[in-house]
Amino acid sequence: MAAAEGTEEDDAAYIIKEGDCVVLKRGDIFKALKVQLNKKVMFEKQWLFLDKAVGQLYSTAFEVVSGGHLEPHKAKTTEGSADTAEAGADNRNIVDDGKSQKLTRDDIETLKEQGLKGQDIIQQLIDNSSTFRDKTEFSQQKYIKKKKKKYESTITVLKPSCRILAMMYHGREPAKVCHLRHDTLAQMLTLGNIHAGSKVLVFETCSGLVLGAVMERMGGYGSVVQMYPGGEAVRAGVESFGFPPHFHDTLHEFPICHVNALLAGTLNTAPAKEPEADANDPSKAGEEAGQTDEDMGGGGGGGGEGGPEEPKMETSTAAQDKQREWDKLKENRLQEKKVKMEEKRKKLASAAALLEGKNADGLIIASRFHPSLVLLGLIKFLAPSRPFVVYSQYIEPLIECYTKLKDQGGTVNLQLTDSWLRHYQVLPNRTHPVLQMSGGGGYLLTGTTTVNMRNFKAAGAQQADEPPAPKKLKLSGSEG
Amino acid sequence: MAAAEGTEEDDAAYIIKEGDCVVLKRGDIFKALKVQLNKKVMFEKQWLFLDKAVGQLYSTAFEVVSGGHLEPHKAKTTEGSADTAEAGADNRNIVDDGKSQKLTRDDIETLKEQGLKGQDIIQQLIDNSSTFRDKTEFSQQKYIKKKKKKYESTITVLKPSCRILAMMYHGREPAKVCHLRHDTLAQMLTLGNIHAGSKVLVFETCSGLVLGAVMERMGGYGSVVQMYPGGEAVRAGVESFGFPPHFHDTLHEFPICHVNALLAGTLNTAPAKEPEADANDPSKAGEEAGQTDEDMGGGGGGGGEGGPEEPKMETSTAAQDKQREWDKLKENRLQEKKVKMEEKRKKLASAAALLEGKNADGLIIASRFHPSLVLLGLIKFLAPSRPFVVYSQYIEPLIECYTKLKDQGGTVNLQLTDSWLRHYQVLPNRTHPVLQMSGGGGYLLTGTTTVNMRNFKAAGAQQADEPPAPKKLKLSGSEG
Amino acid sequence: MSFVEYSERIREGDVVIIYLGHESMMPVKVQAGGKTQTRYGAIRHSTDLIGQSFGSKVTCSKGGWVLVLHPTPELWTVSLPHRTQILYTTDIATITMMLELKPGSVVCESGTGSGSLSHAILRTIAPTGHLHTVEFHQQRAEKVEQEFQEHRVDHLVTVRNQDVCREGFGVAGVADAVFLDIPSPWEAVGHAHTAMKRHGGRLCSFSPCIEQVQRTCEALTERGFHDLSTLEVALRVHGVRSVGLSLPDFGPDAGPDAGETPAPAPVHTSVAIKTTIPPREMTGHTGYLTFATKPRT
Amino acid sequence: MSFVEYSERIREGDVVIIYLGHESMMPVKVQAGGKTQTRYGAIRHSTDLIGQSFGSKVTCSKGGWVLVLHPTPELWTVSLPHRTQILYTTDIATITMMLELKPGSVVCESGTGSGSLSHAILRTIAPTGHLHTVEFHQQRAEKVEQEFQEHRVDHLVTVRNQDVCREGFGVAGVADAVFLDIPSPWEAVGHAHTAMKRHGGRLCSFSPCIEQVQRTCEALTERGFHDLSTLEVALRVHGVRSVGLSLPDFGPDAGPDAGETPAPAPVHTSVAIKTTIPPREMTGHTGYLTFATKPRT
Repeated sequence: MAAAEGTEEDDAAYIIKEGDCVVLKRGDIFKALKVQLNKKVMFEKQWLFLDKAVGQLYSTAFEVVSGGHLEPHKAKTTEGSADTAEAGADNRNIVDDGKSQKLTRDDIETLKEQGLKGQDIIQQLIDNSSTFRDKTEFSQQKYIKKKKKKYESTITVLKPSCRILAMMYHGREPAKVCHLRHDTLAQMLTLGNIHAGSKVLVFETCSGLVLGAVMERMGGYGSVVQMYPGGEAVRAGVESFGFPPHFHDTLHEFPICHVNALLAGTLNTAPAKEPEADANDPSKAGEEAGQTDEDMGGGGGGGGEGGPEEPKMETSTAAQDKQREWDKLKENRLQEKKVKMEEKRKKLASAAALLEGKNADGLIIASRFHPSLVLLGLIKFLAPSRPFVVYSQYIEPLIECYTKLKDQGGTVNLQLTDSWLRHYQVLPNRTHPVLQMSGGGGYLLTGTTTVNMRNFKAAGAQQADEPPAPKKLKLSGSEG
Repeated sequence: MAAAEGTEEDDAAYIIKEGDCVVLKRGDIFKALKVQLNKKVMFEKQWLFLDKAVGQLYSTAFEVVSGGHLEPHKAKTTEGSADTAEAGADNRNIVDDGKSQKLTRDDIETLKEQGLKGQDIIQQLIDNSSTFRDKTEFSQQKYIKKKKKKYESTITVLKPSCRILAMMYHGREPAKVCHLRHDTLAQMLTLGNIHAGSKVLVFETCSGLVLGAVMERMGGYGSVVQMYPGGEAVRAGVESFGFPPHFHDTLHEFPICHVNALLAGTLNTAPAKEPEADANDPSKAGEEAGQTDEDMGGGGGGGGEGGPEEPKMETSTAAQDKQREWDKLKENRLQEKKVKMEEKRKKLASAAALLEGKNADGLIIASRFHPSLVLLGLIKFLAPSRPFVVYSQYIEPLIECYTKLKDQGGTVNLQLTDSWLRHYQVLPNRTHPVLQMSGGGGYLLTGTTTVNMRNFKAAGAQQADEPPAPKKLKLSGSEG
Repeated sequence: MSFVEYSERIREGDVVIIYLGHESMMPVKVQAGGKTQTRYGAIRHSTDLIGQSFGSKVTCSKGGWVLVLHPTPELWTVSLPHRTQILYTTDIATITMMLELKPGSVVCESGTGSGSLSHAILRTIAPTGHLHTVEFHQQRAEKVEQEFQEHRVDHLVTVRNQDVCREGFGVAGVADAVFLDIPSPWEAVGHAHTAMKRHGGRLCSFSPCIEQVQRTCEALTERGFHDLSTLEVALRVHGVRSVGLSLPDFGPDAGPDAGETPAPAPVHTSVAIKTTIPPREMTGHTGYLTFATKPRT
Repeated sequence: MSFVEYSERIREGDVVIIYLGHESMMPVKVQAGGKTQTRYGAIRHSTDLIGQSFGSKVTCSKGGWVLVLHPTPELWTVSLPHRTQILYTTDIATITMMLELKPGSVVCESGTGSGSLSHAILRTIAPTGHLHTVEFHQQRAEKVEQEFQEHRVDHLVTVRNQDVCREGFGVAGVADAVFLDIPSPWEAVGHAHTAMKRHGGRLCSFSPCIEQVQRTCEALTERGFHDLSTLEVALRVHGVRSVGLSLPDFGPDAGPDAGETPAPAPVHTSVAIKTTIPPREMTGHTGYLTFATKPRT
């Protein structure tokens, strides 16, 4: 037996630091935020300060004590601890007279003032309930759950991950992620064969969750191009992942309003000729765009009004000073604007360079846009024999998508799916599926491109990518 | 404790008789047929005779012995008996060399010739398998299932019921029942509040399964009107239920091509005036139609060519004989046709009488027709405050149906649902959901009529039947 | 009205279902001179209900209106006063079919609980069947008996206040079907067997936990029941919606100037589709339904 | 090609996936001079495959054609030679996310089985992670090791032929995640704990039967794991269809003669809709997935 001994790990990586992106957890509720000192944050209707979490290890459970401060919780996680109480076989002896609880509200307030923690208060409530033991397991659980929500305030500080953030979004703000359920996102990443070193296109309106999930799976290797609609790429959710800075070097963005131009070879990513100014360095565009054979358009503009380090010249009068200040302000603003535009241009150029080869390795779509049009537009950038995954909250648009892909050819392995997710309570003599379950996790259309995709024929090539089925071949019933 | 002693039951009701409608069961496979003596029937690729089942009790298990004859099977049902074998923890020691079975094919044939029954042969195979005990439970079950299918031939003869016939159709010929799954049919009967004494309209193209199910729940009390499309009412499946004759008196039929005429009050169910003959008795129509205020149209035709008992007159010549024979034949045919037409007319009249009051108690639709048009056409016959249930294999037509009902008003409690059905294997240490499950059971749209339905306004009365929601009222998220 | 027979018009003494809005209903016992408060105002029974047609609109005192519906076991299930966890229509429908209930069936049930299933059984076995229902909780047994009277189905049912595990159903050899919804159904399997007809019948046991199912299946097999089948049915209610899907703007197709100036933030148009959305949360589990056949004995 | 890196063109020694039709695929090792028979005729590796682009059409000797696809763990899962029950993509996807696998993760797995999950793990943890996989069946361990070489992922994986319940994973304090797919996972929980990093990690156990889950959960709780979560994911594949719905003919609207003569059997027209149909049978259960977190120790 060849036993490889583990190297001692550096705790530093596991210590909560100021400025870290973390996720607070209480029960099944999550909240992502940045650790800031002396900042009041609201979580589950409770104000608290994260200051005392700094320096502690990730996954530490804290109790919220007076003043909203956190105090490390030495005991084991409380979850399920009160569940082991003895359960009555049935509720036959329970009379609902509202007198079963011996503790009064005042008693409870006193316990709280004494600094009793949530878990202890619940235990007190159980001990002082004359009916708890006689309740059925179902009723006991309902009781504990209700009380927990009211009195317990154990909070765990977690390192963010795709798993946690996906559960957080789906649980708290499903509309922000187009109701994408975490297990559906899991399918997307796997069916999209997302992995380090590949070049993946992402079109999403899921607050950046899908983009972040793809980046996590790429681990900082390869390139991700966010194809975005509208004026600016939206991806607040990516921040919550707390990626190391070099991850962001792998992230590119391309506004879809330039897709047609790029495909037609008419997209000019060279420095723009502006009416007021054309301060651009044509060499930089090439530098960023790297080793591409891209048509850079009509060449860059000429030199400009000098760099930001322009030497200052002193003059004597106040008026001159004022005028100068004014001029400078104006110039700075202009300069800033130019820098921004230049950055934007460079970004566009670098993304265009990645796209132009039409050799992307993966395409992930999850948005409130009509998936059919988005997919047909963006699939052109994929290399042959590469997977694509389209998510939609609704099945109807994916039916259209499926039909159009079948008609135009150039794809195989088309599959339209949905999935259901079921959680279980596993406890001695009380094992059963969790009573509430998600009603749906959305729909996925997945497939693989073929060489035909490139020589895409508008019509007449129906299902040309399916080998002709010989008579002896029994095709499965699930394909049109 | 007031113990009511059971009355001794009459075995006669539980004995299989010639002419009975029965269901054969082997494993999960069912087949409905009529018991006929000396008739070879095919079941699960096996020819057999039911003769020896006659006189036995229902639910008896039979072994198919040589010549296809049945022999009552004294042992308990074999199902699951071989499953209790000891299972290996894993397959680690199994080498698939095809040599694990010590019995040869010839050995097995010999066993069969010796009259060994299926179950015994399987036990022999297990005993002579060097690897069976080492296989995991999953592999063992797969093995037993395979062998059972091959060697076992225990057949149970069951009394038909809605439960069994619904499982039979869905399992063997789902296309014949529009893929209606048995649990979905169960929902329909309950949500439709089908019960004795009511008047229920059924529109189905499910081979009569749905109609039969409704009749079973009515127990011979009340009326069922089959609203049928096309030339003739199709309901072969009703026969399989083996209802006592009086059940059929409660069954009426009405061709939907007369729906508009009936609603317009222009349907003439009086004896038709035919060009060649008008042998009709107008009094009969009224008799059948009962206490209705129906407009019987322009009155019946006059008397006819006499009844079938017309006395014969003898003549002498052969030619005359021939002519007479010919005439008689012709006349008989005409007569038969007239009788049939008269029957049809009476049927129509009696069904029309049931419909005219527009006071039916329930409406069940399950067909390959567009449910929206069918429902909007037939819902007019329902009394207010009555349930209706529409089944469709597809969700899209029911979305349309839902939308139209919402637009026109006159209904409440609209609900569009589907359900999933999961079976479990419950065995010591081997409990889990059955690995294969049905992919879908179809969709249901259900609702309740209101008084408004009668004074149906074509448009402009949008959602007029929903009380105006006051601001404090939180409406559930699942309604548009 | 009765829960097993439809009527056209409301009479005194009827129990009617007041429909206040989607999934908001309440049962009301109609009494001459009676008055019922709703959030839309008061309903005066004598003028607003008695003599009216079921399914009518009733204008309340505050000017709002409600609908008055004929009771059915299904409307009762969604509006009854809960004294226990109750069985809902999806399970009830499955139980009714799988127990092969029909007019004339004799059924034993325990526990009666809030009577949700009992009403559905009575509807199906009327007019010639009978329900023997056993409830150990005295208050509940009394309350449900009173409801059966008010619902005019008391001639079809016998309520017994006893412990089914110890004392059984109080009948022998009469039942076509037995239904168990008790914490330890395995303790009542023998009594179920006793209650059932000699020539056989069907049994159903409802249990939330798999361990209960396992013990019950063992007890059923020991007692000679066969065709054991454990299943679950879950219902999903689809919301019908009109939703808008944005249309992507991939920019002008070609032209030499394309891309020269930054395009203004494009205005996306959208298309509307009719679709359904699932509920965020649905009932994923109520309990396991275990069915079995009692053979001829 | 490699299972963790895409290539554009096929080279000798590559493993490619031959797509023969819907859900019909086979893996082929490309060898100069090699020949593979398909039902459409033979594929000659040197001329038909080597140097071709992945995703190309290949015309076979009988004139039929197939597609040659770049291998992925997902295509491998549907085309690999089964030596055991395998894990499928739906479970694999869930496991990968819930174990928080990513480039650099160190993972322990047992049993290796046919290597379906192993390939997916390797794809996700490359280029800097490592998989320690333990398989007690010697032939299988050898076979899968050979496949890892052919798939050019052997540098990322260590295969051990031993009994995980007795001998553990052969590593200590290194794993970010552990996956168990063995008949008695509770016996390996201690070894899993040993294999995991001091600061914690995630564990997943796959078991078909609930009793296995119950024992495993007990063992996990005893060993100090927390956040236990047992779940199932089932995938439903929808068939896209154009179906016709008949239109009912309710007959002529009015007219005094309506109904006078029996109407001829009406000719029903129909409308076509695009819809989906579910599969008649789907995989409703593969196994329960139990996840847990190992806390810092």
